[in-house]
Amino acid sequence: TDLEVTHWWTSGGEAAAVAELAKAFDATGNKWVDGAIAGAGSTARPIMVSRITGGDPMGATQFNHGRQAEELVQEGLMRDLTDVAERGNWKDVIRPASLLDSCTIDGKIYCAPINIHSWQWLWLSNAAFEKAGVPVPKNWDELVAAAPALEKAGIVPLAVGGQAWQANGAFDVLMLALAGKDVFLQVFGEKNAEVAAGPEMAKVFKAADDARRISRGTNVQDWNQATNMVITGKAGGQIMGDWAQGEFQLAGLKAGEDYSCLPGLGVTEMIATGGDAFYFPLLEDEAKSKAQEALAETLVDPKAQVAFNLKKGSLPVRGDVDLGAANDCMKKGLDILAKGNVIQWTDQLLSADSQKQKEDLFSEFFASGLMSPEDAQKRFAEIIATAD
Amino acid sequence: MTSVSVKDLRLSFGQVTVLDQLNLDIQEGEFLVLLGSSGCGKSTLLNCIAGLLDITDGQIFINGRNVTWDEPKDRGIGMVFQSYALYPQMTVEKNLSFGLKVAKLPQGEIDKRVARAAEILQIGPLLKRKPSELSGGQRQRVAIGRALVRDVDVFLFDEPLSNLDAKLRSELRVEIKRLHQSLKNTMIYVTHDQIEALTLADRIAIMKGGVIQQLADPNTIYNAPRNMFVAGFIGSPSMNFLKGEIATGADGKTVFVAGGVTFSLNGYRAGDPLLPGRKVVLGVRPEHVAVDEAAAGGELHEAVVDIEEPMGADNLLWLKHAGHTMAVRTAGSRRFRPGTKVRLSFDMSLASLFDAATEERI
Amino acid sequence: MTSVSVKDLRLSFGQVTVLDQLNLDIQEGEFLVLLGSSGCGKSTLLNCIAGLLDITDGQIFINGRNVTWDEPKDRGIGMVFQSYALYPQMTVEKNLSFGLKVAKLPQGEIDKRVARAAEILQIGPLLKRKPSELSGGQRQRVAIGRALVRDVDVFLFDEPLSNLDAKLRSELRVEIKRLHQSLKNTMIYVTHDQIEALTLADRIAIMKGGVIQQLADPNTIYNAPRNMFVAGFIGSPSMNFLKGEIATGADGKTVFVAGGVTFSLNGYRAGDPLLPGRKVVLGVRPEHVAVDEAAAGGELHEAVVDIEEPMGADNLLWLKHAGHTMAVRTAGSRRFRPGTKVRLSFDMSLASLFDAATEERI
Amino acid sequence: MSDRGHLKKTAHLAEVPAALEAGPRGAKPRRLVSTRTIVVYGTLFVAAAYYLLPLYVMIVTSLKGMPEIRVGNIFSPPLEITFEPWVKAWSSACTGLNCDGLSRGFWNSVMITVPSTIISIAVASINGYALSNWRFKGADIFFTILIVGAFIPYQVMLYPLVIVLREIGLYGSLAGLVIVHTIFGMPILTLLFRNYFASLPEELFKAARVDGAGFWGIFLKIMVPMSLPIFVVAMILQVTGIWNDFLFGVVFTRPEYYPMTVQLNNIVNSVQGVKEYNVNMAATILTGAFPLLVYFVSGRLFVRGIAAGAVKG
Amino acid sequence: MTGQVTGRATVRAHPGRPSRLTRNLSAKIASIPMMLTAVVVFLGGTLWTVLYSFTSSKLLPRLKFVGLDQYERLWAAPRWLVSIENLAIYGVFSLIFSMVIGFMLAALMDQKIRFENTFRTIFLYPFALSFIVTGLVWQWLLNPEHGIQSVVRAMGWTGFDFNPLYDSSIVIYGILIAALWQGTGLVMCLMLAGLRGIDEDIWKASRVDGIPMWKTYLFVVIPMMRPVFVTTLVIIASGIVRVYDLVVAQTSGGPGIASEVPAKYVYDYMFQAQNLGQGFAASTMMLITVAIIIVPWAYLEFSGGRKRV
Ligand SMILES: Nc1ncnc2c1ncn2[C@@H]1O[C@H](COP(=O)(O)OP(=O)(O)OP(=O)(O)O)[C@@H](O)[C@H]1O
Ligand SMILES: Nc1ncnc2c1ncn2[C@@H]1O[C@H](COP(=O)(O)OP(=O)(O)OP(=O)(O)O)[C@@H](O)[C@H]1O
Ligand SMILES: [Mg+2]
Ligand SMILES: [Mg+2]
Repeated sequence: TDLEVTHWWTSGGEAAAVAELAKAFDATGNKWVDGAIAGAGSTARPIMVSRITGGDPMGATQFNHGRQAEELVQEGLMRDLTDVAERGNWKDVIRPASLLDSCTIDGKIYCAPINIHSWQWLWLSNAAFEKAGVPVPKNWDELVAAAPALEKAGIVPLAVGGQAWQANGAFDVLMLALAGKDVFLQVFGEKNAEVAAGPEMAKVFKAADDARRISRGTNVQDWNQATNMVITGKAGGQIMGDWAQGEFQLAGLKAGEDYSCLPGLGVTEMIATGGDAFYFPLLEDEAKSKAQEALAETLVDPKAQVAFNLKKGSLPVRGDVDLGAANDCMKKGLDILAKGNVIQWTDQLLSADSQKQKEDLFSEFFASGLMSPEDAQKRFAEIIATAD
Repeated sequence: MTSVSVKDLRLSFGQVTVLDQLNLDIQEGEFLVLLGSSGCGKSTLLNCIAGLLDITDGQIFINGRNVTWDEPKDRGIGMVFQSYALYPQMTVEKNLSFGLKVAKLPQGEIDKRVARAAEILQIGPLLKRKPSELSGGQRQRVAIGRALVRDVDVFLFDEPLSNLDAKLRSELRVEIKRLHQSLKNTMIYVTHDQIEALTLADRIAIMKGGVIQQLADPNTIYNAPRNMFVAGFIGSPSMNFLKGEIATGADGKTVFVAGGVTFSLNGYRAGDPLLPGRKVVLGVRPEHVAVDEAAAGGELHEAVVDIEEPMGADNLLWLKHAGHTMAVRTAGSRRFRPGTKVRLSFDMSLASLFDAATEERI
Repeated sequence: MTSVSVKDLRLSFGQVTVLDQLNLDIQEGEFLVLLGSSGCGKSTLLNCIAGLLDITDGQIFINGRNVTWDEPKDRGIGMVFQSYALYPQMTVEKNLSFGLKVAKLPQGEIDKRVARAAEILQIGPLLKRKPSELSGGQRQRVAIGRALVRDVDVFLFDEPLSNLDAKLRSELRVEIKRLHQSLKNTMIYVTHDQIEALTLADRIAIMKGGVIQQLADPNTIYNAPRNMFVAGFIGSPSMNFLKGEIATGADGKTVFVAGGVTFSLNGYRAGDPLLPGRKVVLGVRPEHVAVDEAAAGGELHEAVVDIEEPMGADNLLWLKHAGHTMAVRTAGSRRFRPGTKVRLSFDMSLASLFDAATEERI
Repeated sequence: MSDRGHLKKTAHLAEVPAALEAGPRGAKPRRLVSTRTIVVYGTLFVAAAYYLLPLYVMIVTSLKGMPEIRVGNIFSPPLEITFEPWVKAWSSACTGLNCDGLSRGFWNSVMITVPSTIISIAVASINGYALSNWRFKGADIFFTILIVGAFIPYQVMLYPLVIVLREIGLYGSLAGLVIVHTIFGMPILTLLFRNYFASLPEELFKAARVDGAGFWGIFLKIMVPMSLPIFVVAMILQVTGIWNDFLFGVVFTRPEYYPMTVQLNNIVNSVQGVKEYNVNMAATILTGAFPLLVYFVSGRLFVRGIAAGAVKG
Repeated sequence: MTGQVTGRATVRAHPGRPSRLTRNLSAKIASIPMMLTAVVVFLGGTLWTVLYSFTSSKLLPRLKFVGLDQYERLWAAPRWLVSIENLAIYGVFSLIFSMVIGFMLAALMDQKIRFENTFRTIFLYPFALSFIVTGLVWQWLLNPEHGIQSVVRAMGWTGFDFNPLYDSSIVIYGILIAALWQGTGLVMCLMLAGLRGIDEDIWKASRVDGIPMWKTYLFVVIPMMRPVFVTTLVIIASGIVRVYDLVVAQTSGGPGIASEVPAKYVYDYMFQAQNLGQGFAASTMMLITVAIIIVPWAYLEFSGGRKRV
């Protein structure tokens, strides 16, 4: 049965990963009809939501798990996957459990998690530091310290792409790394505006100010163009999620040799368990519903998990798979995961609305030389105060 | 039998009432001309009769049938427009047959009618051409043909000749007259050209501000205008008006005095008694003033030639007389230089007297 | 002294030569009318004189100065256009003063000139209005005013009245004539309306196909047209033409024979000798035919009334006579029913004879 | 003004015929290049350069290989012409899993553009006709709403439209998309048609009514045949607008109907490593080719139609 | 109104008066799509939007009213203020420049030039391209690393600085350049059509009056072209209010929020932030602004119908 699957994985590494899923799904005797929409979730999500609310839903669709599909579920537009989950024993195999929690609403499971995305990485170009004549930094502070040397060599120390979500994500990573887990959860989990306005956070904003300073001259829009700057040694480093890894691989670079990665910016080694999940709109067609089940099963299937995540550079959602082929950086991630150093990410903690407000703030902050860290913190605190 | 009859017609555009309480009866076979200056409501009236405007109140009968709410095509009328309104993308033949095709007439009948119209109007050789390939006069003929083929009882013309040059206009005028003489349909013809009105009409309805001022045959309109508007409107140049009053002359006869000059009223047939002291206006047409000759029974008045307008057949003089400017028509062969003093005499039997207040003919 | 002089003018638009070898001298203070049917090159000639068209060859002098290459504004001319060409968003006052302001005249002088033009044309009360708030006649006056304020030697008019209705046209005609009498400027006036030409002109140049057919005063043009084109063009309705030939009559006198009917030529003053057998065309104007009366020296011809066109002052008859249709003008008071038999007599002293081949007057 | 008197004096001298004949004769000599010509053509050429520059860069870039782009300057002509990017853009650029380039969307775009253009023009022309010739009470109010509607951002109307289409059951179908294009094309097109029909002589309309033609008869047999220029204008505007549309094409249809612009968006936005500028440019030109073709074919009528639809009003 | 009432009363006695509704029936039936569009989509959609702007709707519209909260938040949002400011700058400049450039090009084209068709095609062709394409091309041309700046620098002027897309203070002008490139051709066409409609005699009259050409344009011709300017204004202005694609394609609102526009704010908040209420509040503000300016004008301009023609 043909099943239309919409997603926004269109970059090189992502597309290769999707191909693995499609292969696995086609192997069940169904057919994966690809509905890729480029331009990141912000372009694709309205289209998906319109399709679902408009009464012409696709067979399955990607969302970041978390709160993006909450209302669609509440409206009864999404299919309950509890049966499939029980059959596949998802409760036991999926690690960390918070992943499945994010799919669970009123005790029913509505989505199939596909990977764990962690944002908390600093990617560094070994070649760039070599050229500038400084050692490859081991943590954030070293990078800031190395910045003048890099700049002298005509290298942008930190690449931050122009799209708003990149600045926003970079800040969140800085915050977790420099202020620690507790502050992070107090601010984003409990929406504690006092903490947000407090001295701990001021430190983070100070660091963000540094980041802003050393990212001047990036002049690219897309995240992978920024990554490409790191790959080609035009930039020293980039704060970006594990998906950047796919680009390094595709460019034939080797982790540890050509590039380095510092989870948690080398300060707080902790990764967030955000990620992607597939949701399945409620369909009338029996055959398609069957196909949906098959797809849900395929997604969590160990083989597909391995194949997909290796290509994508993200981590699998189950602890029981063998990732021997994983590279240096991925292994670091798996280690951290194994140690249980996980945390819920902003996608799960904050509504899309609050996230967007944050994006506006940080993209403005990173682009504008005029906004002082103090002003930014004040506005940040205001957002937290009204966040949900 | 009346052919077209308009009863208590009122027509308003929003707040503005253009026609009000208008009544008009037109006899079968009559050629009625609606004459009036621009904006007086002639076209509006015609459009009401044609059904192209929804009337506000009143009734319209054509051939005794109440057509007030009928569609234009069901009224048995044909209409000819000022701008010809030919369908530019159709040949002459198609233009003529369009209405018949719409009415689903059999092709044989259509051909017959088109052929007949083409013969009457002598446009046979043009049938395959498009309107853009015709001269103005030919276009106008085709426009008439379009009304002709529809075999209607009543023809409506809305200034059909005013887009043509003078020469063509006078030629087509004769043709329309000839057409009417041979077809004997009822025709209602709107114009603001008084020559057309006078030459074509059986009766003329002179309109002003949506009101019919006088409805009569051309001769009556010209020689016995009912009021000063009609008198001034008809005739070119206009009738000369002299403001004055009735008095009793030296010989006891009733006379007219204006600007200190006395005019005998010999020969004038008044409807009202001419009481001395009554303020009146004397109207006399330029051709009823004789220059340098004594006309029957008139006395002589001195005047000075101001401007001379030789017009070939006639010579028009503009004179200064008793403080007025006065137009006089003389034969084209007689010439006067500006400044010449001349003597005038008025033909009172063809003059008109109007009450100065009501402007009605006395 | 010549005011405007055109020498050997040629003007081509690309391949098409519209004017060729045209010569024209206009005296100072003269009112010259260029008359001709549409497309004959009148406007083209006027535009050449104004400098609005670049001539192909020849010379143009204004007041003795060779202005062939001068800009329009430097030629000392003012021009009035058919469509008025007023600047629509400016008040009348601004319309009048705009050109002067651009020429940087002192404000006092501008005011004086505008005031004078306003007075001459009686548009004082309109000065603050926009053109859209004026009637056609008022607009035309403003257009004349715009030429007037520029204090020019030569006025050029391109059909200034043809957008106006008949009544207004005849009024403004008189005004232009009066203006000329008081200003005494040279005026060149283009029209295709022969009445305007006849009434206004000191001299008329009749054009056809870019060639001046006859240049003479109105009287000569009307009564002694140089060829059949001029004869037929002037006069409404047109001159009646009868094709026939010269013969020797029973009494030995030279006569004209057409369709078996013999016309005496008593009173006709021929320039050429009238040799018997010469094919000629007799032209006689409608007003030079008398109906039912014996005109001086003419014999009587029978005819039948076909159509009657009463025109108020006159009554126009269309008669069938000797196989031709013939127009005859009678007094408005005389009426004839169609079909009536009448007797005609021709006033040969006012008739014209043309050579049938060359169409030139004999 | 003072030199006028002086001129009159010389006029007297000029009475002598010989003197009259002297002086300029014939056409005013024109310098081959006058200042005016230089200014006019100079400005036009500079402006033309500004308009052509992007096209030039697009074409040149699309013919270069990636290495050359990286080193070279965007204005330099290609050292080595390659049609690789064009082939790739047309038939092998990837979007997600589908690596068949723009070709996939081309026929979809045609399938969307043709009916949408025809129907939106049909509806708008009928509106314009009804508004100018058959005015009924209240028609102006609807028209005013429509004109104001032209100022509403499409994005605002997205949600209500989704709901409307869902309610009438056309969501996700081609018909639904056609309706959406008809709706958003309506304001400006109706304005143009209304102005155009209002500029046609009213007497023509009256004549046809006397001839017995009704609302549709007059429209189809009299008005439409006279209105070629304005139909061309409408067609150009709609073909351009609809062909270039991305948002509606993707929101209101399914992937099997996705227009070419979706592929274009995917190609240019799904960066795989470095941006393949040459492929992007080729894809861009390919996507724009159809409306451009329509322009080149009917440009002359465009100006004429615009004249009739915009000048009166 | 009373006149109408008595009118109907007298006529009632006459036979066959059709009811008001069925008169012009075909026209009314044919106008149904227009009426539906106007009422259901434009008016209904607007009212619906306004209604939901008072709710706290998130991903899906829900009638949970929160009063003016969304508006308070909107006007406190720096991004919204920047958007408004950008729209104002962009709007004013793009109106002025497209009118001025369009008119000047048209005036030049009207000088009886050779190759008129070629020039016209050159000026008009960008209009055939979508904003996405336009944005892309100009992003490429204005890119400091590859585009005009680097080329000029490579030619020797190393100090040459032209980097509008990555400079917050002038980024909106970078967008303007692209917008003008795309849109002035159409304006030129409209203006040219208008110029061709001007009576030849006006030009002749001004030449005889000795008025220089530029003054004739400025004081005579331009004021005469009012209807063309009106149509042009409608077309340009409606495009300005809706500007979205171009910004997304060229800068995605960046750098930072320096080139954000209201339409993008609406879209982003409705769909990315999944806060429909906020998006609706923003669109309501846009609609109100448009309405205040447009409605009275549109009614005056377009309700006259045939009378004005
Ligand atoms: N559609 C309309 N709306 C409002 N007023 C109108 C309309 N049509 C005509 N009028 C007005 O009605 C009056 C009569 O107009 P109508 O066209 O009947 O005049 P007319 O006598 O035919 O003039 P003309 O000789 O110029 O054709 C005029 O004052 C005109 O302004
Ligand atoms: N710009 C032009 N290009 C080519 N031919 C032209 C041009 N202007 C006029 N003509 C031709 O020159 C001839 C004379 O035109 P002109 O305008 O002088 O006629 P006219 O006597 O003024 O006619 P009307 O009474 O119609 O104004 C016509 O045959 C016309 O077709
Ligand atoms: Mg009328
Ligand atoms: Mg002319």
